[in-house]
Amino acid sequence: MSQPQFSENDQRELAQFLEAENAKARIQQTVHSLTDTCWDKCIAKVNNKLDRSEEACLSNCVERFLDTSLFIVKRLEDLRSTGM
Amino acid sequence: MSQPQFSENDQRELAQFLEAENAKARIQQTVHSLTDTCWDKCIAKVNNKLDRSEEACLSNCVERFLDTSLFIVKRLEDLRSTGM
Amino acid sequence: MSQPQFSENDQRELAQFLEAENAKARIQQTVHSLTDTCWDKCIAKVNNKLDRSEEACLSNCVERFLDTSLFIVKRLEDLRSTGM
Amino acid sequence: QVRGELAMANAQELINKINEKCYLKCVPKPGARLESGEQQCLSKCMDRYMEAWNVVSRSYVNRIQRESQSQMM
Amino acid sequence: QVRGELAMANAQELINKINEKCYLKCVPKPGARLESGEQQCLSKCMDRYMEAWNVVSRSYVNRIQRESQSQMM
Amino acid sequence: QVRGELAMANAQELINKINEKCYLKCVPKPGARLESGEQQCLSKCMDRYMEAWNVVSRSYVNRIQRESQSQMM
Repeated sequence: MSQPQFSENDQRELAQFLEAENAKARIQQTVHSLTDTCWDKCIAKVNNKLDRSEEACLSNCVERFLDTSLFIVKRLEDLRSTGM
Repeated sequence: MSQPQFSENDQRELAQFLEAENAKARIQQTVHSLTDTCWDKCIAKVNNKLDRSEEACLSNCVERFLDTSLFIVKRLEDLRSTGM
Repeated sequence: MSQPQFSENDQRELAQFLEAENAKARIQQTVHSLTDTCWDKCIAKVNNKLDRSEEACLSNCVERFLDTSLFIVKRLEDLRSTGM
Repeated sequence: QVRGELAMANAQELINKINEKCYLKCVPKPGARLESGEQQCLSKCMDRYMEAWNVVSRSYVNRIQRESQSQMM
Repeated sequence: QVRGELAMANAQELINKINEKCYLKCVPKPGARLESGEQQCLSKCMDRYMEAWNVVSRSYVNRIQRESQSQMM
Repeated sequence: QVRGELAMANAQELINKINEKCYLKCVPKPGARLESGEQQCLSKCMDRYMEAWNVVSRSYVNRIQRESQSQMM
């Protein structure tokens, strides 16, 4: 069995394509996990449509979860830099 | 170090054996996950024996969970084919 | 491309180092999982400090969880050896 | 082909999550068959879950874009 | 040897699940030692969990067989 | 370098757990911004979680050492 030959250019394009697909997969995985968390927080019972307050709750839930994440990371850095 | 030599026949049998073991592992993993879900749904307190209603609940829980799975897949396909 | 050459001694030290790091990673993973379980069991609301009873609960929670694990393994072995 | 596998994995994960969340909500006491009321609940729950997935996805992608823009300024 | 590893992985997963579920049910307030009442509860819970595992396993394998038969017809 | 990756993975896992547990406790109804009361709660919750992590870690390592000593006797 012989390996197919790729030019350097092909290889770079392939690497970029795979990197982009990887990024997409990571984003989708985060969306699945956020939907899981925010569904439990925002959807008490299943109606015929998402109402306005449920939709606002979902969107706020995502934003506040990411704020929380940034808040934690920033505070960890502050604690470390003040030598605790 | 030299690789051991296998005949084509040996290789086919090995592949079948590994495939069968893989299938067994997947089934066991599903059984673990279904037991987890259905334990929470059907067993409120721990008695000296599984009573009839708990056993029926466990078995129905498995069947209905799998029905739900088929229901979802079928409905997704319907939605796709009607172009939504 | 040529592989770097390691003496047998280097290889043994490297293997020991990796094994120790592996063990550390497993311990940290167990600590994460125990903290998850025992946080839910012992911390009802977030105060300005862990109080004595919360701290005792956390430490007992770890010990009893590990006792439970040993209890289960021992009982499984007993059941197997009496041929059930 | 990579793209196809990614879409498959994504659909499979969505199906698993809907199965888990909607079975919990719509079939509290599993009986001898999936009742029609349970099926209606599953249909609604499934639609809501996919809507929720879209809202979450939109919010998350917006946020990523905002953050990456503010970093470039 | 593959078979042995599979059996080991299966037993390990069962032990983990029993540990998680039965600790939650039987040791609500962990004290200085595992009390005899808690140990009795753990024994019962463990037996029930293994029975439940068997019921689920039987139902699942039956279902797979029924489905594969109906597909062949 | 292996050591660095291990420390990173450990910090990342700790951040994920704090995020999950403290968001649940401190932001029951997510609003248009992270309120200052919610931020105070997050700070406290984060400190408590790290203290809890340390208590658990100490207890677990103690236990492992006791067990390995009793096995050698």
